[in-house]
Amino acid sequence: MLLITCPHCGPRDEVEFHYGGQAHVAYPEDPQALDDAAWAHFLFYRDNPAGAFAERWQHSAGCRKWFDVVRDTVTYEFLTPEGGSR
Amino acid sequence: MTSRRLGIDRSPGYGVDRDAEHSFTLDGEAHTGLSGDTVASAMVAAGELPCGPSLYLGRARGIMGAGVEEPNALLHVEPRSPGHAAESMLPATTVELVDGLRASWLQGLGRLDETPDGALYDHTRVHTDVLVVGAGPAGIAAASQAAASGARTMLLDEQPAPGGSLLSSRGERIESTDAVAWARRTVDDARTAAEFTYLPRTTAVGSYDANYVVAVENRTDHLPASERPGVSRQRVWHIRAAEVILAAGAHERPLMFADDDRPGIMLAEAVRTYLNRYAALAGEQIVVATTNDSVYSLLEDLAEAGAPPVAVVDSRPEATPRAAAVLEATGVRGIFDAVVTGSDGDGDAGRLTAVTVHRLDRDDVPVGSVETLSADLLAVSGGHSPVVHLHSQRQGGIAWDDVLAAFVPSAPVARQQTVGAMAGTWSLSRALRTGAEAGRRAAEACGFRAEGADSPSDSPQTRDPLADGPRADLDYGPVRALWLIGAPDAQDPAEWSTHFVDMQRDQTVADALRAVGAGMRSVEHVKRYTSISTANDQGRTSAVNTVGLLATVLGAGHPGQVGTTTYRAPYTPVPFAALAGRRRGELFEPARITNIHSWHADHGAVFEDVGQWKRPRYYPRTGEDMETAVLRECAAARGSVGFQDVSTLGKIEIRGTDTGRLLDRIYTGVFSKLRVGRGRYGLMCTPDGMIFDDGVTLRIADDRYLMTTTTGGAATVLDWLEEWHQTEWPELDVAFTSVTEQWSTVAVVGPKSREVISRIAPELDVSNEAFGFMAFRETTLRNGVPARICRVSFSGELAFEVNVANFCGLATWELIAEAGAPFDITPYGTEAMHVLRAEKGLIIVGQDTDGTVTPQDAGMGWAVSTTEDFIGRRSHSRPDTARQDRKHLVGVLPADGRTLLPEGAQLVGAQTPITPEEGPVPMLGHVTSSYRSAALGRPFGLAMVWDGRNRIGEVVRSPVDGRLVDVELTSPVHFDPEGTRRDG
Amino acid sequence: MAEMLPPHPDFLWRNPEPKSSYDVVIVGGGGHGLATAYYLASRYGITDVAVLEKGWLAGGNMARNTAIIRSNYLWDESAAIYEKSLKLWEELPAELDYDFLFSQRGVLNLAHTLQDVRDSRRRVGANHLNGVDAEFLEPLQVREICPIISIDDMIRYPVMGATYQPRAGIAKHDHVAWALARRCDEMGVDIIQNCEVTGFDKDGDRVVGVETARGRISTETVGLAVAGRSSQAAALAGVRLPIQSHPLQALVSELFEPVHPTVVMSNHVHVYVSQAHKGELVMGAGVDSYNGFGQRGGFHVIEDQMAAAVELFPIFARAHLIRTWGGIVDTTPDASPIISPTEVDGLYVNCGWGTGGFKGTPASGLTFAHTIATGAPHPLNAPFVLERFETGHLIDEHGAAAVAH
Amino acid sequence: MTADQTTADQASAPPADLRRSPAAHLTEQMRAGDVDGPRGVRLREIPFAVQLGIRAEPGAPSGRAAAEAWGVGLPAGPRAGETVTGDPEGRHVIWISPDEFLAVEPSGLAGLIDVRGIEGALDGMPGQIVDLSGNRTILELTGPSARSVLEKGCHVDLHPRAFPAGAAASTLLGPVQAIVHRTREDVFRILPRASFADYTVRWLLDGMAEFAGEELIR
Repeated sequence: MLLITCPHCGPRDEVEFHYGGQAHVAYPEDPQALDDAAWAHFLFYRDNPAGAFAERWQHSAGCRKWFDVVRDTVTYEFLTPEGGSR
Repeated sequence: MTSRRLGIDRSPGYGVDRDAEHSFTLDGEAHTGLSGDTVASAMVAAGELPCGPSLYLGRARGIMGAGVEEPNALLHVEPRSPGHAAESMLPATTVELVDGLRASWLQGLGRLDETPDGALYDHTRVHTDVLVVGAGPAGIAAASQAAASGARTMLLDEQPAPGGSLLSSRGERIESTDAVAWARRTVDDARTAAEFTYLPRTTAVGSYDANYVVAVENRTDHLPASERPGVSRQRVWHIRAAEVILAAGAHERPLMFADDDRPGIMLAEAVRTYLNRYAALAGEQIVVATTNDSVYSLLEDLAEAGAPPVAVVDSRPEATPRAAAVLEATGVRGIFDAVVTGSDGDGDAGRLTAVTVHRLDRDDVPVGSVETLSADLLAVSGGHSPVVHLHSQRQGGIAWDDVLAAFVPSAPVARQQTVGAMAGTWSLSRALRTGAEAGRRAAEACGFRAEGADSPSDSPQTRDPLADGPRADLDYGPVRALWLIGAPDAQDPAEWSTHFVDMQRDQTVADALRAVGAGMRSVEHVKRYTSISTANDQGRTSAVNTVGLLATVLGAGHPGQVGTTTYRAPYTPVPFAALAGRRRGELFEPARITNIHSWHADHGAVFEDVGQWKRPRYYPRTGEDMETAVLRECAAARGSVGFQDVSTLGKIEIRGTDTGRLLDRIYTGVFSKLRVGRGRYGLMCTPDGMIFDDGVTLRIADDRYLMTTTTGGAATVLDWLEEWHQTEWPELDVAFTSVTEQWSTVAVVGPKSREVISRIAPELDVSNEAFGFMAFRETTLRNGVPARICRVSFSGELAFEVNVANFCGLATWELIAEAGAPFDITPYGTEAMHVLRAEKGLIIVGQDTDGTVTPQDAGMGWAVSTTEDFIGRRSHSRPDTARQDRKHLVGVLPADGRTLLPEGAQLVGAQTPITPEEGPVPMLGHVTSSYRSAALGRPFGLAMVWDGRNRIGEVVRSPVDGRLVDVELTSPVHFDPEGTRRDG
Repeated sequence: MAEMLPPHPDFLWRNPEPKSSYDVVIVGGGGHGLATAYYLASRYGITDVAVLEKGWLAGGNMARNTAIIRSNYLWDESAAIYEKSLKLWEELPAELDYDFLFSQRGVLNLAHTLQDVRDSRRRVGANHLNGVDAEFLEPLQVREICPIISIDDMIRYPVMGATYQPRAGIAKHDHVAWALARRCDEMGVDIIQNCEVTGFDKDGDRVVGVETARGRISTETVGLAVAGRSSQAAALAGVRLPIQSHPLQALVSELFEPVHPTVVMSNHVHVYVSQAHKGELVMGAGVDSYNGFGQRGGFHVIEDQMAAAVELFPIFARAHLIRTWGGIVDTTPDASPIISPTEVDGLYVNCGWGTGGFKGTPASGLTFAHTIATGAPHPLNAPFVLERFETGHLIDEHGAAAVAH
Repeated sequence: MTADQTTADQASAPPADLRRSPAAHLTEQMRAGDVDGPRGVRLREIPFAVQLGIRAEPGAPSGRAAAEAWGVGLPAGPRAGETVTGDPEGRHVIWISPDEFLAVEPSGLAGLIDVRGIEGALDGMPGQIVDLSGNRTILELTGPSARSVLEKGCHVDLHPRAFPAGAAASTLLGPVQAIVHRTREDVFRILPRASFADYTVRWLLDGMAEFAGEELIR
């Protein structure tokens, strides 16, 4: 049960959150302009580091806000515990 | 057998009440014990050490430990209270005696009770500043300091009383008083602090990220059987602690020698525990075998109890000062540079009768002539292993300390400290000092200052044992660890097949060596090859011994170079039922109900689980089966009027000047151009282009929409909207609020629905001209309830949806029932709803679609914008997605007009031979929905079929119950394709 | 007295020093890597093979899974490869001359909702036509197969039926790995433990060697089979994979007299359970939500499955959890594996088996060996190449509501 | 007449005897579950409270307009140590997120509150005010053991230092999402959504049962 610091509500148990995978993956400005390979990379390819990972969480049982954090995927330690609100 | 229970003159008996006797039966035989006894201590006091035989080899075994380390003595325990289930398998050393207890020995295999377990279990979630695990001297000292500071402090301990190792001691004094009394008093004093919680009989079993510790409390098993309504038998504590102090103690290791498993061979610390805590003398002719000084306290205690050992066999070359002093004081014979190499026993129970002793040469090899000592008890100490489990579970480092001959914590865990024997501190005074310091430090870290602590404590965390200077304070003296003790009659360790390493798994040195011989070098491999350390004692007596013998065999410098296997939660076994807690029966998971639920139940509805919701599936009348009831309900809706509780549909209010723009991206269709006062059906796709939800959205005002979603999709869609808005398009002026439960909604469906609506909403002009399809109106119902009425239809019939404030749902339902009575208005459930919509070829997301279906596949290209760049659009032009011969939604009609195709039935070509034994049979698709139809007078269905739209008219086949049924592919719209009924 | 498991062979494998070059290097000494080496040697005659393992052999997911074997998958492509796998399982004990306790005790996949029932019937129908043994059972039939399961109507999610695959079952996972390793070793394959691959040498777009903790090894053909490290290992060669790694936990109880004769899986309430040969209950559930390489997950996931287990199997109330652990599963967007060439010549990847890799071990090894030996996919893994993510021709096993694991 | 103009009276009070609150069917069980004394705990439903969902930022004009219309300022949030404003027995506002609030009037004076007028307060501004009076119900758990009952499944720290009277949080209670509002030291209001009220009451009653008996001595 991770302890995740919601930037708005403070530290809460993991079960209150919904995981959102890699952060900072923007929806393409003009999807129609992408070729199939580029679109496939947007749809399906995400970073998967063993170590520091910028990722998204939503405080789904609380304020329902999405936020980004950097977490170590090996130690599970939050490296930016305060989170950055989006 | 004579009683081995000692009087107060011979033993303090800290843990038992000599005046309170309990009767119990073991394997059907009557026994007595004292209040405070475990089953094991009662049997030791009765002079009966043997327990059940060993798992595979059937060797006689006896009680070997006094706590959770016990590998041999396993019990099946009959229910202790009415309605409880029997205990499958528990160490006898952990079962507290209660009057009337009935138990039997097990042979390594547990037995599950088929009786439903009526006992209660619960969970609690608490937060604390400081959590101390273990109420031994170090833990008590820590907790007492933390509590005195005002910090919220919790102290957990597996035993019924505080004291830890002190409960096994005798004559120990702390602060000029008896140590056990000190422990009790200190904990009692701390309990006067408002923020202190002491939990006895509570074992911390798991330690997780961010100081989340899971502990299990035994609450009632030690109490007389009684009805205790609402009181849980066991409670699982979920503790989030700012600071954790682990003071979990250490376990003694046995020695591995030939026939080291006889009843009568017992850990020295266990012998001492039985003696001092339970006033039970485990033997009369006692030999002690050791590699360290810890046993000399036992020697003193035995002497004081009037039962001095015959001899102590000590591996070390000469007596340490401590050993020498004790031997002199007690007159016990010390045999140094020596080792017990074997044992003898007799009788069926194989109780120990003698041990053989050899001298050791410099390479730990037994040499010289054998000496045989008669003995009925051999107390062994092969060293001590700190209970590093909870530390290690948090990835805290451990390292081999060659001086202590133990794996000890070497690298700290953030916001955790380890103290006492667990940190390799055998010395009482040092444990007390470091414990108190740890308690102060933890409190300070939480912003609390202990009284009398004049300066902030320094902050050494876990020390590096290898760098820790002179070790003058080591109470256990130097250790001469012995991992391979030669057998008198076999030189090759590979033949040592009675040197038991893991008693519970019946695994020996020979077994471990066999693994090495097979090519295995990793302790993980040896563990798996042999199963050593995998039993429910979690290898407490075997794991480090295995590492030690591997290190010796492999020529590793010391056990640290072999390393341990990973320590895994739980520390001690936890009943499944305790972990389930209250999540059983009606509390297993919420059943969501609508405001109208009671009416449905009262009218005999059969319910269907849709997500967490309970929805009426159909309402059988007396004598009706589902088929009859559903045909009747459908006929009513098509012939006159029916009504359905559709309150479960998701509803989301959306407001903002950019709402239309947002919806154009979220839905495949265009919503920005929807007129105020009207609704429109929409489909949502994932970025991958697949349908994931649908529903009708109303435009209430220029900047205000009300979206409806599927029942199961409500939460997902709201999250979806928030996610896109918050993370991709925060610039859009939109806001969302779930109003699913703000509204109760009743669908009124059928040719007579307009008349029903006109009766309940007299102020409303319900004519088709004034109130067209997909329009909605606000009005006040005849009974004064405000309502929003929409003309939407999921059946092809003239239909209305009446929305009222949630808490008016039942009254409104009843109003509709009354107004519809002249038309024989009929309540219908999800099954009839499914039939009615399928007759019209309308999909149910999640039934007719499965996450691989695009709008085009579903024949809903009409709902897809060709101009707006909605989510998923780009995916529709990928090579595979753009194919024209993908699976399409079609209708299916069994050619015989009678057969009801099972939903899920596969379809194959008419000419395709059905010979799966010769290889896969090509399939055309499958039936997604299938029903009997009152309107069509025949069964029908929907299907997803490869290139289906271009096969309409084709007859294919479906295997049904072992035969092949001809099935005609048709348009998905089976009923009223012209849509003549929609407007009544 | 309980019966001991059959003894292991006296000798399993050598512990050789790595040579300076091999025809083929398999990275990853887990089940899939060993099976690949085994089939390369036994079916394709390629024996100059090194299997490089960074830790101890079969110490990753092979040591951590719940050992369920079945082939009752929905989609044709999945059914084909998993059914091939099951047929190989049926041959392997004799072929490897090692009793790894493959027990075809059947697997029940429970249905708890009407949609579960539809999906189950659909899958059974497809299985029949694909030559996979399967049947749909009504609740009473479920109880005949597994008498301890509760089919009480009053529980929150009553059992509404199940699919049953009689040929499915379990095996002893460690033993499978050792059986493969022993044969590989006998055929001359070098199994090299404690040999982490730290980089790839490339000549243009071709792989020409691997850098390891024990020195450089020349090779022009490399197969990656490193579940739990797939993204990292591929990245060393500059290859990006559509993989996300998650913790997956499992657990066991103490040993019991036999009570549970089959394997039961319930996706709806998230639990699956069998009773292994020694007598312990072996259980698992779903993955933890977040990316993680820590080989551990959240305790709430364990508690959830305990609640489900006690609800479904009231007799388990007083069974005890004695050990939990976690693996790292590499998940793909469509919950189907990737067995594929890559953009780097000579580099092949076998990954993304999610929670279901154990059962796929033999077919994974066979098709990967084929792909490596011939440079082109075997018909069975042709659908499972990386191109599918561009064309959109996914094999979407979660979309199909098929059962995980 | 456009739909815009007819935007309803739906929030004005319907006839009282036609309303049925989400936990009404459990009234008897709640009464029977009451425990008196030093370990006491009682559960009751506060039905038909007026509740408005507000989506607006406190500092923005829409936030000010919403606060003015309701008559109570919007709380600044947990970071500022303010999660509830106003009088818990009268009009108050519970913080949900930086731009989401729940305005509550527990006394059931629905007819006296101009919900429509308040909803209109944001005309011409972004944000949202929505009548949510039926969306959640209010369960009130009172007594010395109330905190212990909640701790059987509440994920937030309910210690008075962390969660004093006057605090509220959106969290999980067992498996149910709920707002927990501590109005006094031993009075907690739990606001589950209406469909979860039945389960939540049963869950609470089950958790209360042990307090009717004697305390187990540790």
